[in-house]
Amino acid sequence: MSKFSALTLLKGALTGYKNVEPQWPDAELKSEYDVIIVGAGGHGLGAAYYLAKEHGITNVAVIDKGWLGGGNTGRNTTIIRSNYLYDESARLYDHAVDLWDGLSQELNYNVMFSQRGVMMLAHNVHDVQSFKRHIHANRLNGVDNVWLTPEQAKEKCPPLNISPTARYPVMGAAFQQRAGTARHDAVAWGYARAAAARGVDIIQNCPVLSIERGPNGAVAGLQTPRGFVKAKKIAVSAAGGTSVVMDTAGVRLPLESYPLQALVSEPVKPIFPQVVMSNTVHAYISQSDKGELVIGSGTDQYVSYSQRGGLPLIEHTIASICEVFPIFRRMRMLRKWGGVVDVTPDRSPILGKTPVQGLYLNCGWGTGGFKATPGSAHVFAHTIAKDEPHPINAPFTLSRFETGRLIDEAAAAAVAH
Amino acid sequence: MNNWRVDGKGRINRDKRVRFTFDGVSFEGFEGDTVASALLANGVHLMGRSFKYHRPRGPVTAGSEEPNALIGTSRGGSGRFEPNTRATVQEIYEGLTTVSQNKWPSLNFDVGAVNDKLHKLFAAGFYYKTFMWPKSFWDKVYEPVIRASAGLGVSPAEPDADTYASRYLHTDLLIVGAGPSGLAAALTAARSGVDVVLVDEHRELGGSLLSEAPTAIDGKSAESWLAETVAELNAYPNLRVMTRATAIGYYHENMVGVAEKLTDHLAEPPATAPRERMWRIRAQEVILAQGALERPLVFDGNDRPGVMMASAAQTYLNRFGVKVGNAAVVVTSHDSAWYAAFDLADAGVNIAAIVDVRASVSEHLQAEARKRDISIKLEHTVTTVLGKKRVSRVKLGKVSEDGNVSGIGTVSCDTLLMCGGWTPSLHLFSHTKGSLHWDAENEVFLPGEKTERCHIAGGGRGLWSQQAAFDDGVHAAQQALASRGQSAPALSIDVDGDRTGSGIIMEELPSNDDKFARRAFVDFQNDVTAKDIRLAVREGMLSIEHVKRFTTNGMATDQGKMSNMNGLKIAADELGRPAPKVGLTTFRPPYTPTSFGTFAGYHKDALFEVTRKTNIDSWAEENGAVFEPVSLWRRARYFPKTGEGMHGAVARECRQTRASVGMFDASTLGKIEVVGPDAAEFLNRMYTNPWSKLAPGRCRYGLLLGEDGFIRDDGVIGRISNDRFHVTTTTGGAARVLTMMEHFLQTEWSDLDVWLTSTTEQWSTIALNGPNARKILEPFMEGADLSAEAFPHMALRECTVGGFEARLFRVSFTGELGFEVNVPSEHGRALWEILYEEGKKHDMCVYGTETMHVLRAEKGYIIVGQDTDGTVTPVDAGLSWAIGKKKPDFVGKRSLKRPDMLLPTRKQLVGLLTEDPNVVLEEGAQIVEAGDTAIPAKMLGHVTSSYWSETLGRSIAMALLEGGFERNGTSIDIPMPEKTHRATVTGTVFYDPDGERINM
Amino acid sequence: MTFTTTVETLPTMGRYNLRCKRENTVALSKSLGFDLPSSIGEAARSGTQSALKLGPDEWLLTCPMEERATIRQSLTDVYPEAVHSLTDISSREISIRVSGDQAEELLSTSCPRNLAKLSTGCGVRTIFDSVQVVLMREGDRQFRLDVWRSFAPHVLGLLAVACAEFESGL
Amino acid sequence: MLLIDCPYCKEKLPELEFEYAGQAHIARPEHPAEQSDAEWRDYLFIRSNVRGDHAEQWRHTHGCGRYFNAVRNTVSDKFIATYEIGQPRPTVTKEGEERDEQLES
Repeated sequence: MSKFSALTLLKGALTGYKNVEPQWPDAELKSEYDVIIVGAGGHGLGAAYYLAKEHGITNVAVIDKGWLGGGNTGRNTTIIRSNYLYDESARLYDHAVDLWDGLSQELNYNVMFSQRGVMMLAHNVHDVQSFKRHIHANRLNGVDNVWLTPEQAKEKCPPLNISPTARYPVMGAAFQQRAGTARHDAVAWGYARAAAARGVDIIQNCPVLSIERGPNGAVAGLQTPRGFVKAKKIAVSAAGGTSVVMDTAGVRLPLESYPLQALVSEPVKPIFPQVVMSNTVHAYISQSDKGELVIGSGTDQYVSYSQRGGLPLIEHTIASICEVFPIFRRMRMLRKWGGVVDVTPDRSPILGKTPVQGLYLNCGWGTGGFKATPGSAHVFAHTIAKDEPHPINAPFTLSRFETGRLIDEAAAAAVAH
Repeated sequence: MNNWRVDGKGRINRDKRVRFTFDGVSFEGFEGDTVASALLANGVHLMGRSFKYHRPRGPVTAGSEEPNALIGTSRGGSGRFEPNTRATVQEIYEGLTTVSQNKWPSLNFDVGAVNDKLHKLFAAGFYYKTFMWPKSFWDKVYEPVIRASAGLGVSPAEPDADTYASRYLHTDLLIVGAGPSGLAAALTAARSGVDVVLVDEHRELGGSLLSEAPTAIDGKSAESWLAETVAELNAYPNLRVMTRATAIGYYHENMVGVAEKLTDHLAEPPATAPRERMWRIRAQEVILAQGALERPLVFDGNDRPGVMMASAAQTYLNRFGVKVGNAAVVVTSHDSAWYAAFDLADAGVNIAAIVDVRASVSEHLQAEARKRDISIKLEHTVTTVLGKKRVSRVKLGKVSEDGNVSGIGTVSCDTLLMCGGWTPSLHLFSHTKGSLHWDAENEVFLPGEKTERCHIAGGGRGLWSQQAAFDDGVHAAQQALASRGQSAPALSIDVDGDRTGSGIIMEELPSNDDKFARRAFVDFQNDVTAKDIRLAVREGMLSIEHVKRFTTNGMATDQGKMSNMNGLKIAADELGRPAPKVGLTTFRPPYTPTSFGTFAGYHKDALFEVTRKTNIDSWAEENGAVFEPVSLWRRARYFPKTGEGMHGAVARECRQTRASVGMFDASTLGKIEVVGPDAAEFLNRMYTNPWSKLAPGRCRYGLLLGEDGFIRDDGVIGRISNDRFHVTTTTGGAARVLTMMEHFLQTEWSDLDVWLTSTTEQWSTIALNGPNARKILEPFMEGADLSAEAFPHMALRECTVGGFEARLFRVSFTGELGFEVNVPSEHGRALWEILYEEGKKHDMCVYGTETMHVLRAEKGYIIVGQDTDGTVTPVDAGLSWAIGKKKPDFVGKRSLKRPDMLLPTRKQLVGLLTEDPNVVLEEGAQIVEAGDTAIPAKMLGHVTSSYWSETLGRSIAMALLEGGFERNGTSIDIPMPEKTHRATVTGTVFYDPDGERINM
Repeated sequence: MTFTTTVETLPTMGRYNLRCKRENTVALSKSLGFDLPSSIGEAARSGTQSALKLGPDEWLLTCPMEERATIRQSLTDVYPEAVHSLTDISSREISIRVSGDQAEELLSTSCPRNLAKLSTGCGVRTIFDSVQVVLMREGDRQFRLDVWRSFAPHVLGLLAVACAEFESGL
Repeated sequence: MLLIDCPYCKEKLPELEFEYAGQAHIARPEHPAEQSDAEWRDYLFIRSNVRGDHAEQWRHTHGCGRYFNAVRNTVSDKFIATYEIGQPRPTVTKEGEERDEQLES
């Protein structure tokens, strides 16, 4: 596979791009693999890439019921940050940020990781206490995150409304400079291309009918419409579809799948550089390299795989954005879409081994999966290759729901009293 | 006013001239014009620049699907500018100012157009392959440059000066689109008496009837038929017509969002009129009569100003009385463009040629063309367009059977009209997740299985002619009524001189030029060419979804209305697969871009979200309180006297309360009345504490866990009588606690005879704390002896205070002698003022939440949500005493036995005293072992509460600390950026450890 | 059309939340002196007192403030044989009356229910914007909203903005 | 916005009056103290999360105030039945309306 560079681009331009080659082949399904990864999103493709690159395991298939990158990888609002409170979470997400930085060069694919900074707004005394708790924990964990006064926040982000008479006044903000955004599709494509180059088969439009187990209870392979495929190890990384797939292996999970909606505005010239989040009013916003305002909201209230989502939530999200940014009220919504996010009871992922020998699980990222992509994929590959978790994902077990050792970031944020 | 108006044509009001500006130049149009039609009437085609290559562009359509003619608009004044408005939709009004976008320094001379010269470098997805070296250049050089070129228009810079509205509407039948099929459906349904709502995005009803040359309908001219029909419809009381109202989204259970524009066409809108209104229309049945959109043809130079959809030219002529050029070439693969050519020819436009790629076209059309002396070029194609800011000539070629094209020279023209067939408008249907099926013969997607009660009529079903549309509209209305069990008589609308037709679909017009050298645009706004799509396919983008994301085809502000089908056809061609195997990207709401304000509706400023205020809040405001938001409530935080800051005010409030008495508005505390024979048993099951033996007239602290064993809420619970409890909750927890109780009661314990009623707002609650608290109350008591003997700590009475019926609790959240008086809410302020007057005799202060926090912290009383988060058990919080040891079960009990809950290393609530008594720790600060300076640090916990204690003359703090109980008396460090503070771990009670003051 | 619909806040009235099991409704009705309605949304009246059925085991009793004690006493008397919950919520809520030709449409600015289906004399608990209300149709063109006290300014604020909008004629 | 048929009010009413309350028919164990950690985990956390017909609880919060059960298809979001708490899940269910989805943006 040829290397992308300005030179090859120029060559292509001069020759009318006559010699372009597919970025990844649409592979045929073989009858047997060392590892099959279910779900060709960023996490699954990334794990395949690291299996090949760091563990020398290349007889790998990544299998997806649709097109690669067609799930949450391509449906999120592309926010990347690691300013999590707990040591476990901070390490996991910060590992990802470390890998994001340099991922374009590593993959020879520009994923446009943009460290424009993430600003999280505090709107009441409780928010201030909670964010400061995060900031101090982050600092002692070596994760950058600083407190901004309302005026400092406004200086960084001029369209912000910091009027003290606002319904939810800005009382300050936590700001992580290393955080930012990346081009979501490019992450899937870059990993796919790099994994395929190392021999990984990418199998699209092939749903998994069931995970089959052998007489000893360990995984035996997958049943698909294209036939049975033997596998020594199976790793499920299927986001909203995880429960359904795992159920076929007899593993029931503490997961629920909710619709999550996001939207973009018509594109405008750059107006603010950061990602701005407000948990209190349930909205977050950034401006894409194309100029669109990218806006996310909370999940709808009921479980669903319909990807439709309701109007009231969108109305509330937009009203919230317009409170924080009153100048955007005359902007227009261009397109709204929905994803399906799988949520655990403590809203932290499950990333590791399962009770079934040879079956590995990466799920439960809720609304936060994209930011973790390289870090999650990296330690997941380690877990699959070594049959034991990497120290970073060791706490994110399935068994924590039995022992009570939850990693509950949301609960730590508690509630206003 | 100019040469481009055609006498006798158009539905504009020629009696009313309207002036507006475009890029600072003043233009004149007529009432009823859009910006585009008025500019075209003034001979202006160049209205914008494209996104990537900054190519000059003019309007290619006359409708809301316009990708090119996007402008900034304003009615002047602050907060009324908006970018990216489609000039083809915006009506002109006196005083409208408009500007072109994405150009510098001017629309005519745009430096950014240099990109067009480099277009070979900027192939699809080029940015994924470069800008990576050297790494440090990305954030410093590449990305800033990429970002600087982003966007089309500029963002508004001031807060919006307008308001927005919303409304719910329920109807039997909603009809979207008032073209022939929508009108026929509306007539049929309205005559049958059902409730009908008819919405259309244009300023008047009629749809394509407004754009086409007159046919005869029911023996009348189309114009008079339409006028009569509109009059008839408007007369039905059971029919509601909305114009300038775009159905933007089709949601669950037949709810359609309709964005209605109310003032953007008015020179002087009424002062209190909203700018736009969001209708949420819930219809029993929906008829989608949105027609079809004409497809552009894909060929070199198809984006030049002057190249336009044939139907758009027809619209400009027949609706606006504007001819879009003097000499036009028509290139088409469908009969419909022939009719456009005839209309323009009849209006005096010189049609230089009709170029049709098909070998055979109906004799009738050819005869009509010959009648008008139009040159007919069958099996011909346009290979390229010459002219930069306006078409000047087109190159024609003859297409042989094998697809080879031989040039036959050029034709001069100022306009090139194109038509590549018609695409049914199924956007709203697609929102419902209705399936689409591929009609291979006509190469269109048609509606398949439905998920909602909707009916598609006319163009949306691929029907193409007025008669077919009318008939289908009638049919759809009959079907809609039938599914409601009603019937409607068939209505027959007869069209004379109907224009029927057919055509074929091309991926690109035939050409011998290199496919990878042509500038044949598919997505005009995003500058996606056919070459880009072919290149994407060759790079392995095998699905249309990948192609779309890789090339950005279909992601412009027209959301693929102009580009999706052509993109699909080209990708399918490159792949050698049929189009449906390549997929179709799903259409997403909104149908057309819709103002944020319209979605937000009334939710703005004070009405953004409820602000709850107590009955006493107004007194606090009048007396200079500083407020803080606490959940939905606003609460008085402190009451500064002149010159006092928060620190001074709080110190004084604390001093006065401890020394004499302080008064506090505790009305926001949640209250739940729990009534019934099983009330005590219910509370036994919900709360950790035992309730059976609590005597009437007494109260007790209650602790509520979630089923996961973590603390959810707390509060004092009083037993009013055997079967009646007065439960209090935290301010923020009130609704959650009641919900949780109802959930258990209704779904698990429906055997219990007990009922719950929220009484939070029934009562105003005034807390009096301090050694003189009794003195304040006593003068106003009727029916209760307040002495320590008769009314001890944790007693309650129903009595009368100050003449108001009251529930009086002797409780304390400060460690001082304390009372909480509950009186019916509307009397809260009156009693407050009575007590305030009395307090003047005793140096009483009023205090707010901040002082409340300090006073309770001095006593080690926790605040759920501050000293606990969702990970703290009763044991962790030092509240083991609140667990009824003999109770077999309560919510959360089992979870407390899980292995992780029993670890001695859990974080436990302790007190902290800093070595330097003047250091007030920051709440949220993290704790490490004394002397530990490593990063990453091993963090042991965090400071939950921290205050200056005026009473103790030093700082105090509480913290959740790993193995905290065992660490009592040891030192820990709190590393802050500027300095590390050392503190000693203590118990949490800093003041009056023996609790004597509470029993005074 | 001239806009004449009005919004007014009513004086405090006596209000009880009454809860009981189905088998006890007969005894309670007897004590009250009129039959508690049996379908959700229906109201029954006797003189100045009324009962609106809000849920399967829930009624809103209303009366003049001064008659509250009468109701309380009669129901307390019957408690031993017909257990129930009677809770005074007179002060919890504020009543708002909307009357005039466009009353129904005015309410439809923030109420998602199909108000045409609410018959005169009937009432339901529902939602107005984000606020829970009890909405009664007092007449063809007259409604009453009972709103928790602290939410009333929000409801009144929305109605005021809506009135201005209707007055603009657009 | 969904329309939900409240089994108590016997009327189809807008979703805004209702609150979702999680999977239905997960009874609280009668004797929690006797539950193993794994059994207690199942009660607390394990959910079917089906793609298809899902039995779930809703509350008509801003209406009659009652909790009730519903069977709803999680692919189409269509309600198949609503019924009172305590009643068994009805056996009459429509065929799952699952079908291949197109990729979306």
